Amino acid sequence: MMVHNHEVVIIGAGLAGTRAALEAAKVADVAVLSKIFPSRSHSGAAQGGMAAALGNLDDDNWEYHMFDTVKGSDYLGDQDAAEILAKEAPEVIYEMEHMGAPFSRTPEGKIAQRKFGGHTLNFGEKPALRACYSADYTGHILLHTLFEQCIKQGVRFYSEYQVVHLIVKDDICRGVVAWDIRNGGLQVFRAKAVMFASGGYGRAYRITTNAHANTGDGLDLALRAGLPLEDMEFVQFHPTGIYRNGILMTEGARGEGAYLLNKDGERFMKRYAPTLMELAPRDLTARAIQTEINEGRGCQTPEQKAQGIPGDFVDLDLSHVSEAKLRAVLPQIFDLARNFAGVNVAKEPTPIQPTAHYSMGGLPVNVDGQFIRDAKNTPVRGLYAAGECACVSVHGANRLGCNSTQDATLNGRRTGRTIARDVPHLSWEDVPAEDVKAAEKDLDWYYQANGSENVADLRTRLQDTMMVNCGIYRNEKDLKTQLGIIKELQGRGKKIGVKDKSKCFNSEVMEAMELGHLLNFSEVIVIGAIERQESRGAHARTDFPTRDDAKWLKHTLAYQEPDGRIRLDYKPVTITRFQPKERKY
Amino acid sequence: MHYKWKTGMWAFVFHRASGLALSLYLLLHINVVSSLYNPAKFDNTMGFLGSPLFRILEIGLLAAVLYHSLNGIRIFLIDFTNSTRKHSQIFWLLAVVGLIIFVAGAYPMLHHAGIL
Amino acid sequence: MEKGIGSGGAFAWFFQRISGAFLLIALLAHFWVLHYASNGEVTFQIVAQRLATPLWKTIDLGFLVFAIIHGFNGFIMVIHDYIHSHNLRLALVSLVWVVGILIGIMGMITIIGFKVPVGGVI
Amino acid sequence: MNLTFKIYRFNPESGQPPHYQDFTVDVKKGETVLDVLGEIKAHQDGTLVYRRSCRSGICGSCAMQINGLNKLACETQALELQTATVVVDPLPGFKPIRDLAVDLEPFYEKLRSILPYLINPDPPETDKERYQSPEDFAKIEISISCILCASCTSSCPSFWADKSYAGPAALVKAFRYSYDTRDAGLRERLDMLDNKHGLWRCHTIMNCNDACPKKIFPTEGISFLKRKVVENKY
Ligand SMILES: Cc1cc2nc3c(=O)[nH]c(=O)nc-3n(C[C@H](O)[C@H](O)[C@H](O)COP(=O)(O)OP(=O)(O)OC[C@H]3O[C@@H](n4cnc5c(N)ncnc54)[C@H](O)[C@@H]3O)c2cc1C
Ligand code: HEM
Ligand code: SF4
Ligand code: F3S
Ligand code: FES
Repeated sequence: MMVHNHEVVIIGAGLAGTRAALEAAKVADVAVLSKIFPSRSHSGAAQGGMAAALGNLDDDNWEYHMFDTVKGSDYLGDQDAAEILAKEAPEVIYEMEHMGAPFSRTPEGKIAQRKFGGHTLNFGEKPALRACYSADYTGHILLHTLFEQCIKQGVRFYSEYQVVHLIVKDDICRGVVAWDIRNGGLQVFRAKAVMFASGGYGRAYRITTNAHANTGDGLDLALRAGLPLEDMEFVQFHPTGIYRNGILMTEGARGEGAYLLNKDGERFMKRYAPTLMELAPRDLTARAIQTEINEGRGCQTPEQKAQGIPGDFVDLDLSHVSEAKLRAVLPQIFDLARNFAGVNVAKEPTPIQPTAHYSMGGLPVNVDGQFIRDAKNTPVRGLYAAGECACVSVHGANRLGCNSTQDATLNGRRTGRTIARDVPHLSWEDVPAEDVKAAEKDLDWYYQANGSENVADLRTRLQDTMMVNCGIYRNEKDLKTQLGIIKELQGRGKKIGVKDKSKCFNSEVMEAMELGHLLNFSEVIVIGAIERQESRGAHARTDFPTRDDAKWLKHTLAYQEPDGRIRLDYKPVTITRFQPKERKY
Repeated sequence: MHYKWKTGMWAFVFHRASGLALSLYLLLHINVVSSLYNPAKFDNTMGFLGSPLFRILEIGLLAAVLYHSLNGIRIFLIDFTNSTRKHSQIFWLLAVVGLIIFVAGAYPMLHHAGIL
Repeated sequence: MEKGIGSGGAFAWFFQRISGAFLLIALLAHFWVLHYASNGEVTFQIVAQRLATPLWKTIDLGFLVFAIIHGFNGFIMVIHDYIHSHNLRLALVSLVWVVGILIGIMGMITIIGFKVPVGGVI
Repeated sequence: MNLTFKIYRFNPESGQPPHYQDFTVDVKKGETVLDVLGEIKAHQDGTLVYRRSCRSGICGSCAMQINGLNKLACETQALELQTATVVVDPLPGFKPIRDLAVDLEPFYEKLRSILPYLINPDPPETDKERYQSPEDFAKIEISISCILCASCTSSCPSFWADKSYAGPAALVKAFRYSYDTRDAGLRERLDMLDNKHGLWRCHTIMNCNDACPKKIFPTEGISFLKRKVVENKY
């Protein structure tokens, strides 16, 4: 088997991976592995912006930003991490600007900033202008700028290489095994330092803003290597995703006066947030929509109406806003609704439903990006992580808008620096033969899978049921049902059939592998959610509707035992400046 | 490999074809004209070329010249006046202009040729 | 980026446009004179008469040179588009040059060397 | 509504020449060509290969030829094509790897060759941002939305004829950086591009403008650069 030796191997080429590569490549030989071309990474989908208290348009300062982040996290965020985020964010933005990132500008020529949900001045007094942006494709310009800087520095990319196995032995990470998608072979990447930057897992849900590639591979690879995941039960839902596919309809639509209507044409938000109406916070609005749907007031498609099935979406109506204004301020809305719902927003309402958006949990790391393997914060030698796949934890139980592009870039940079610092002291370790064998056996299994189960159907079943049983609202009964379903699907997953036996670009095998990942870490999400008997941030339990700091102000750590069982452990939250308070806006 | 042909592609292919055709014609033309040193031969050739058949071929030449020069103007506009987005409108506008000139030019030619 | 043979290509591009503009004017004049000012008859008499004046000599000379360079520059552009073997390209481009120069000389001899035969005109 | 999808199939391992295969799919309003491909892969033929990721027109993975024109499959409503048979081909001009996936390495190679990053030897004046007016930002605003989908380069007949031609996407990137007021690399890039495989291979054929899903109009940037070279030289 081909063996590559690179001092540093980074898995993922989104904001976190490319930013880290730029730092590490200053001192070491770096390879970046990505299962899709770097510029295709899902970071490019971020629209809104990147938070930093530059104060270009108001009296912002980093302490306000830190406070908002901590409060937004429902006090589950680690405050040392939030402090670093808020303090270093401006520097990270300026650095991006110096690299050439084209930010929108103020009339004086400074970086322009806009308001975003949950970001305030003076500890909640009034909205802050904190999100740096570039029109409505901020993530795109950041990702491309970093990718191009990597080209400048000559960073070595292995595009369309899917990492399938993480090699950890004696608490030392020694490299990874990757699958060359184009040619079908496995290759060993031996490394002194391995970093995960493999992004989120929205694909565990049927309705999601996330890309097809966001299948949480990194999480499962770590889990299988005996390493823990942190706070996986916290999954953020965005209120307005286009019906059936979940593509994001920006909050801006409601900012411009869109109504949310149920099947009776009622502006139902008056029952949930009489004063703010449609402009209530994200989690509240998402829950309101879900309640309408759950209680049978969702809008119906003609087919649903004909068959008497209750509807599963609500309408986002902009038809009362003038078309000229819409075209001027929300040009993208037109394209999105037209291309993905076949709807003209100036004339008809867009069907929408809440959509899985972001994973607050992930691979536990300390503020330097070193992988932590237990509640005592013991680092794993040679293993690092940053970005959406990691849990520092800045976002705690709920992430604020515009904080995750910042988290990915900033902690990508920090982690890259940590790696640069550590590499001279790390040594080349042997790659155990059994790891290579295991990876080969695994791949062979997929090639030989001749069962009767259909990968796409199992995936759809998982995604549909996660939506219903482990979605916006949760309760013990549904969660347990879901655990049963996952177990069943895991069993059926052993009987799948893969028709494609080709070595060349075998995307059927690829999807089958991804299904394995989805099934594995989804179990962790559900078990974490069953155990956490409180409502905090994105985790809303109808049977435990309040936050319980006495019992649950702690991070969940989940391990997969060799027999496949999930074991939970807990870790305290770091609290420095801000004591937990009730979260009110 | 195949790709749907749109205005720009047609315009380009015709421009290229007409340009090459005109260049070849130029070769012949210079050749013919160089017989000027011999008045008799010249008039002879011209008489031959003045036959109705060649008059009609000459109309083809007119078409080629017209197309090539008018589309040359279009290329000019695209290159020097940021008219990329309007390139097909320009094309059709010039096509109309070209057609008018063509008719105006072809009529007397056919007339001379004794066809009309 | 791999550099192609020869100079950049900026001159060829620019010249093609400049000469095109000139040709546009010259061609209009040419056609006008040929098909409208006269009665559509092209006889030695008429052509010779025109060619005898220095003004026409200059105009026709410019026309000739520009047309040849424009046309053959065009040929070279086409060759650069489709021929990627270095040697073949060199050969074809040289051929175009040779033919262009020959035909140019031929044309010039005709125009400059032309004298109104004694007692010929009118 | 039942539509026939005539899809280009090719697997180098099979020893078979490329061919078309027909699939019939019941397409509903709102479904994109990518949705249809997904349905075919899930329930008719798992061996169908195509690239996709964001399915919202931002990652550039799913560019392919649909009914003879380059498009993003995920942005193309299948019913709006208004043909009973939809012909799907890989991007032309690149080597097919398998089915609808093509080898994009030449595309990236061209991108790398035009120095696609900010070139500015002078350090920023302050440790804060370099200033840029909203008007100057507006000059590059369209070009920064390029998602490197390769639709344009793949649609360009000049690129089909000369595989060393930089192509519209790389030229758009060269424009994007060269016309950024913070950049000082214009001359360096123009030197690269004033070449037999550079700017002069563009004959304003305009396929690229129709193909670009982001409505970037690559020819505009290319014209700017051409004029700049001439301006600098003559
Ligand atoms: C629609 C949308 C809008 C958003 N808007 C905003 C916003 O306005 N502001 C904000 O702050 N945040 C926003 N976010 C969130 C934010 O964009 C992401 O959290 C962040 O960009 C994640 O970056 P990343 O580098 O961690 O991962 P990604 O960019 O997702 O990159 C993951 C990388 O890992 C690679 N990879 C994964 N698995 C493997 C494997 N097995 N082998 C090899 N490679 C692998 C992938 O190829 C990819 O390169 C938004 C998210 C979405 C979905
Ligand atoms: C009447 C005015 C003319 C104008 C305005 C004009 C304009 C142009 C322009 C702008 C081009 C460049 C096309 C490109 O780069 O894509 C061109 C190409 C060309 N022209 Fe002309 N031209 C004219 C007359 C002629 C004549 C009289 C000839 C023949 C001698 C000729 C032969 C060619 C050839 C062979 C090409 C190359 C074709 C190509 O590159 O596709 N042109 N012309
Ligand atoms: S310019 Fe347009 S078509 Fe070309 S790569 Fe960029 S987005 Fe795609
Ligand atoms: S299609 Fe090609 S030739 Fe020029 S205008 Fe576009 S790059
Ligand atoms: S899948 Fe990303 S652009 Fe179509």
